[in-house]
Amino acid sequence: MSLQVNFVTRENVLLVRLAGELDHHEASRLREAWQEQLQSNNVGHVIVNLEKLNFMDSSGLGVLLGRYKEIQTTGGEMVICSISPEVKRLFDLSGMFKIVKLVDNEDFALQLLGVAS
Amino acid sequence: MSLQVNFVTRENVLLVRLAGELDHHEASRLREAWQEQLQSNNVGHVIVNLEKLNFMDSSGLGVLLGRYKEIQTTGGEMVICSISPEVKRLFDLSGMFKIVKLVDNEDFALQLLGVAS
Amino acid sequence: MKNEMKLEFLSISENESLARVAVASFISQMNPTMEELTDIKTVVSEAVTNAIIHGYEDKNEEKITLTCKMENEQIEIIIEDKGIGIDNIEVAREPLYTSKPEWERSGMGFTIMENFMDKVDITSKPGEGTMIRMMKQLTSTRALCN
Amino acid sequence: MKNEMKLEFLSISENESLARVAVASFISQMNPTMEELTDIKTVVSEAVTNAIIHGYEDKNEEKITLTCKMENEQIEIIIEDKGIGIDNIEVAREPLYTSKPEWERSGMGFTIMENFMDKVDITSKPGEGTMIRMMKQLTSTRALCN
Ligand SMILES: Nc1ncnc2c1ncn2[C@@H]1O[C@H](COP(=O)(O)OP(=O)(O)O)[C@@H](O)[C@H]1O
Ligand SMILES: Nc1ncnc2c1ncn2[C@@H]1O[C@H](COP(=O)(O)OP(=O)(O)O)[C@@H](O)[C@H]1O
Repeated sequence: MSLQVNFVTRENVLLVRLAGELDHHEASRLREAWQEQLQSNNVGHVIVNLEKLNFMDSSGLGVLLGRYKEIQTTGGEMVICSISPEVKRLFDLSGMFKIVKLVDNEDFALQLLGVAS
Repeated sequence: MSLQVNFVTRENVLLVRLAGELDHHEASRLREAWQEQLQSNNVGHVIVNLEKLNFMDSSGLGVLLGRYKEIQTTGGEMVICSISPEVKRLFDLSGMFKIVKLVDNEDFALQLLGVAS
Repeated sequence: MKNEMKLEFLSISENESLARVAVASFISQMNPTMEELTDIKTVVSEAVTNAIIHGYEDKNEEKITLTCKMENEQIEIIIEDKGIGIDNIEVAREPLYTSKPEWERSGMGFTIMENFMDKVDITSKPGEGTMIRMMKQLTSTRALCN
Repeated sequence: MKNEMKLEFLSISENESLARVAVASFISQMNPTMEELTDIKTVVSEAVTNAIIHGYEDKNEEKITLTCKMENEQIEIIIEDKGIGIDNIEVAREPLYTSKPEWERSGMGFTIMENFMDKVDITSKPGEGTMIRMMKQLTSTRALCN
């Protein structure tokens, strides 16, 4: 069960949907694809939808933090949505929610970032 | 993923539905439950529905052959239905279809044994 | 891609599925077809079951070793026990032969291994144990599609 | 129920999921809760990843050993490498500490292991390798329900 990644752009927001398992093996592939999206699309903010992510470890946290730092330099925000209780425990432990926002679903996340749906 | 077993009696036919994985570990438990059903219900024939069986090895063949021999002594028949291509290869290899009948689904199996549906 | 694993576990029947799951996860790295994956899970199940019931005669605290190597699309699987061994390997290989008919064994284990794998070597010494070595070449076209 | 397994594999990142899958299959015999299963998969992933990237500094042909024992509802997991070892274990254990920030490591590995398991022992010698030993007691009530 590997990682499936889906990128969608909505106005100035990059939507990243992750499914499967995100570990160190998948992390570098994800980072590269994500960085390419950030460079080729003129987006300010990022929404990460974790609804279908069954597994994540601290390597996943590292990739998310890395992208957060990238968009933060230009004033962008990161919003996480549809997180499972298991993955949420990891985020809680690492204090991620001090820097990124958590909402229930993609619609809320888009609203929060001012994208009309 | 262990084995789930479901027994149903229809007139003089015992319907055995198997789901999950049937290996040597599960085989002895299956044999005991099956023998109990044959003893406590007055059935002549057996239908084995393998639709939801994902895995089977030669230990499974052993249990089926054992039950076939039991009912055969009183003139009973065994019909297999809804078999997957993977499990079918095992049956083909072992010549099982020389002694038990194979049909597409439970309805055909019941018809074959003269049970009104 | 080259990879190698070795799994050692106790001779209890609960570990039959552990052996299948570990090998399936390992082999999946090569992107096998569903049929290839099922074949390999089946032969691992056969050889591990044999080690438990024949090799160790159902004794619970003995050790079974499963080694799996892959290089290119070639898979090598070795299953070893230090159990009673096989007296007559030729007879053991015969379809429907079993030394334990009273346990409802079908005698099809070795036949299945030989049919599902490209090559099956049996090395055994009475009183010392048994080693089953199986080889299979995956259909390389699949690997190219990815 | 008592059981034991040992899995040895090469230090390549593909084997991180192999390690998780094998331990999950093994632990499942004890009927853990979903949360317990996820916790254990996560800590195995952390320790195996550390062995690959820190212990062996991404060298591909080295060996990692994963031992897993269970007795009653007590689980013991040991992950070992023969890599570079850890200079200062106390510093390494600190939340957010990482020696590889340039690789986007979060420095949360040990913190996660300590939070998800009952006990985490680190034994390490620079130049010789690292052994992580983790213990967890499963909620025994589940086992009684079955
Ligand atoms: N690991 C082993 N140790 C000792 N004897 C074995 C082993 N594997 C197979 N055998 C012998 O070979 C016979 C044939 O094996 P197999 O074809 O798998 O059929 P089955 O397991 O149904 O008996 C067994 O009945 C047993 O006598
Ligand atoms: N197996 C190991 N071999 C050598 N060093 C290790 C090992 N495991 C952990 N370390 C050291 O401990 C530090 C902290 O580890 P950890 O908390 O898992 O964070 P991270 O992996 O994100 O760096 C690592 O950065 C590394 O310096």
